[in-house]
Amino acid sequence: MPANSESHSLLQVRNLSCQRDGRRLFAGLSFTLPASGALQIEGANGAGKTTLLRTLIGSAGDYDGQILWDGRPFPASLPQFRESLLYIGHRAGVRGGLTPLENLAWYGANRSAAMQALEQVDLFGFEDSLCQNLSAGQNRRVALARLFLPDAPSLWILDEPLAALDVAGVAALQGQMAVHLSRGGAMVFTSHQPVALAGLQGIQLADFAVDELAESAGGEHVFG
Amino acid sequence: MSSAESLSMAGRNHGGPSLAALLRVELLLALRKRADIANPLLFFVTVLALLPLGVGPEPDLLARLAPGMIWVMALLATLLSQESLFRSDFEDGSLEQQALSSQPLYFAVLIKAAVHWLVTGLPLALLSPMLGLMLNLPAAGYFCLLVSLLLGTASMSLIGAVGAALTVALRRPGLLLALIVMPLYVPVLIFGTGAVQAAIDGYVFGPQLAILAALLAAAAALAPLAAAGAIRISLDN
Amino acid sequence: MAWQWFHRLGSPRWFYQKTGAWLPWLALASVILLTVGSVWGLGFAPQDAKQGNSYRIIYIHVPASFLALAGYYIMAISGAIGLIWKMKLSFAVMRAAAPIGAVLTVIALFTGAVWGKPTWGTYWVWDARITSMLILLFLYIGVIALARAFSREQVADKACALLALVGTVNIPIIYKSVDWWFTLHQPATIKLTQSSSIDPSMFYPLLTMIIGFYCMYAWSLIAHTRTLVLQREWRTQWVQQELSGMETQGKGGK
Amino acid sequence: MQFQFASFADFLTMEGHGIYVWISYGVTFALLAALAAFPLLRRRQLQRELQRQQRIQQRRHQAEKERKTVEPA
Repeated sequence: MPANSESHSLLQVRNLSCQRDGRRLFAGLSFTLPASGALQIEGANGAGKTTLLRTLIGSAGDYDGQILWDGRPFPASLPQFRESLLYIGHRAGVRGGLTPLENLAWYGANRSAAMQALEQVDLFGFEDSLCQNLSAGQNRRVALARLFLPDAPSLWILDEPLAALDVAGVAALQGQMAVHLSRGGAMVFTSHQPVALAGLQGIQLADFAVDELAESAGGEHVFG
Repeated sequence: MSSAESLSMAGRNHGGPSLAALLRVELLLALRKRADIANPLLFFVTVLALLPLGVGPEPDLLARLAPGMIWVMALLATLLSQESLFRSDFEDGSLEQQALSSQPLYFAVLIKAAVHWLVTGLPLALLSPMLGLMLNLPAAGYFCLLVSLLLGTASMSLIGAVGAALTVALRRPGLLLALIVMPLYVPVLIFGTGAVQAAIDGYVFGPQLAILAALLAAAAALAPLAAAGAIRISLDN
Repeated sequence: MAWQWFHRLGSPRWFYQKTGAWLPWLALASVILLTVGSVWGLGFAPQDAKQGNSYRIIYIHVPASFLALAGYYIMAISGAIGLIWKMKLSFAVMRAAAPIGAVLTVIALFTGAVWGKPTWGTYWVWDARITSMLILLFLYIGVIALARAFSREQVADKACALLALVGTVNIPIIYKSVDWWFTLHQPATIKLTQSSSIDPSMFYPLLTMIIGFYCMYAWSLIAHTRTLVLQREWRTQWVQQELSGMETQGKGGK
Repeated sequence: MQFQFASFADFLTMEGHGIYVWISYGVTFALLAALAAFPLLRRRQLQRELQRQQRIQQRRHQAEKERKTVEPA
């Protein structure tokens, strides 16, 4: 499989550097994510994990370097990219005014698939109560239920998916991640906790941090 | 009836819900927050009830003030309700999800503004003849008041959406939103009150209503574009 | 070639070093032109037949109104350039243009109001021009207030640029509608400034003042942008050298 | 072209309009002067801020050096 992966890379990042408020968070980041590949991004708070994810989904414009989806660079390939993207960010994307079932329907699930997914995240029986009346952990699980839908998109980008989950929840999610990889899907995620997945790549953002003092000597960016 | 089922029946791909589904969800959400519908209306009625207490009950004076006051209060009621237009969606992350969907954000904004108009502008306009009665508005003005408010509040919902999108990432945008949006409301206010005044004075008011309709068309074309851009900027905060 | 020039112009450092030499000349030009124009307009231009000597306010009211409006477009265009090409410098120009434009609008409003007293007998008349100026002031204040509300400069830049662009689309509509509203309510009696033919002996001092105001505007815009550049490029070595270098040369802070 | 007023006093009063004219010119030039002064003041402020930070950094370096010379002893 590794021999094949280079030829069929889904997401490719070349020499990426991101900045926030004029401060460079990291530079020279490169990686390749093949089909069935999983990548865990690690780093201290403020190292730029969320900024990296938001750059990968094309929401943050201030970056240097190249991001390619299916061999074609951003931003030309963004529409196709977003067709196959499932992103769950720090804000889960669950509407408080809707029930879990309606929320999943908004993401395109039919009723039986949604019920099944909710059961897998242990929300059976809550499908018709408004999400604003559920706890924070339950809301998080409504968002994660999207991962259990049968026609989930092929690339998952998840910001701290394991946070606020109990032991059973973590096990179920890891199981679903493995299922997704076996289907040929790929994922990038951040996590403070170790995740048990076969073939998991890891990136330490600290390895790509920029030395502020060296930066200030030549530091002059015209654009961005 | 299960709304979940009807939502998914509209069909879609991974890109996002269809326009019809989007409209249905927005309506559902708006109808579930009844206080948000009632508050602008109550504000509208209460403030206009205070007007005679402030300026005195003489019928002639009230009749002269009526078109302008009803219009200004409709403007303020729209403005006050606008702050929450994108707020909850921004906070729960669904706005970000919409920005990521392959469905252009333009339509999402357009639908949000349309639903906002359905639950604020439309009831305000329908209520305005009653307030006209209380303020002794001359009989010739009622039809024009109703039509001008129907057109004008729709434009204001759209224009206000730009301000709401620009300030959605701020913690307390209330007064700032008013400051940004009010100057942009000026043309709508001028032609709205101008139409009603012309109708009361017995002149033709068709041209003013036509201009209001033209403003609405321009706002429908351009405002969602600007608001979509503003949402992308706000999401980057 | 052209692109390279554009690229260099976009560099805050290049801008800072290049414009330093222009400032004294612009300052000199604006001081001379404004002094000559004021003395000419106040003492040597003939009296207006209808309005007497109060019309001499025209020599500051008209240039200030001109630039207040032009300044909004300058602000919006630099904002648009910033949004499209992600050029840092043009955002700085936009942010610098906002307070300058607001001050010019205040000048136009104030002189208009004071002029109104001898002309109409009251300080404030809802004259079309003055009302439009007032709304322009609100538009400026909106941009400034929005800029202050954001904690992150990058977001503030983009949001202000967008708001300025929206305002630009609206300004012609607002002006037309206010004009229409004014003719509806008050059939024009005396307008402060008539666009009809103006005598050369009155026009040349006005022209001098307009050019003087333009020089002054250019000077202010460049000077304000320069301080914004210093503030924003705070971390870079050249700014720190620039600031501490001034110190060793003595008090040459001008 | 000639001076339009008979005397300097006439120039000041401008037949009763003087106060409006002079107030307009005065306020305008005061505001323009404020506009011109702002960048210069701001620059001075930035300079002071830089000096302050440089002092802090110097102090920190010195403390570091002292600590290093003390440790081996």
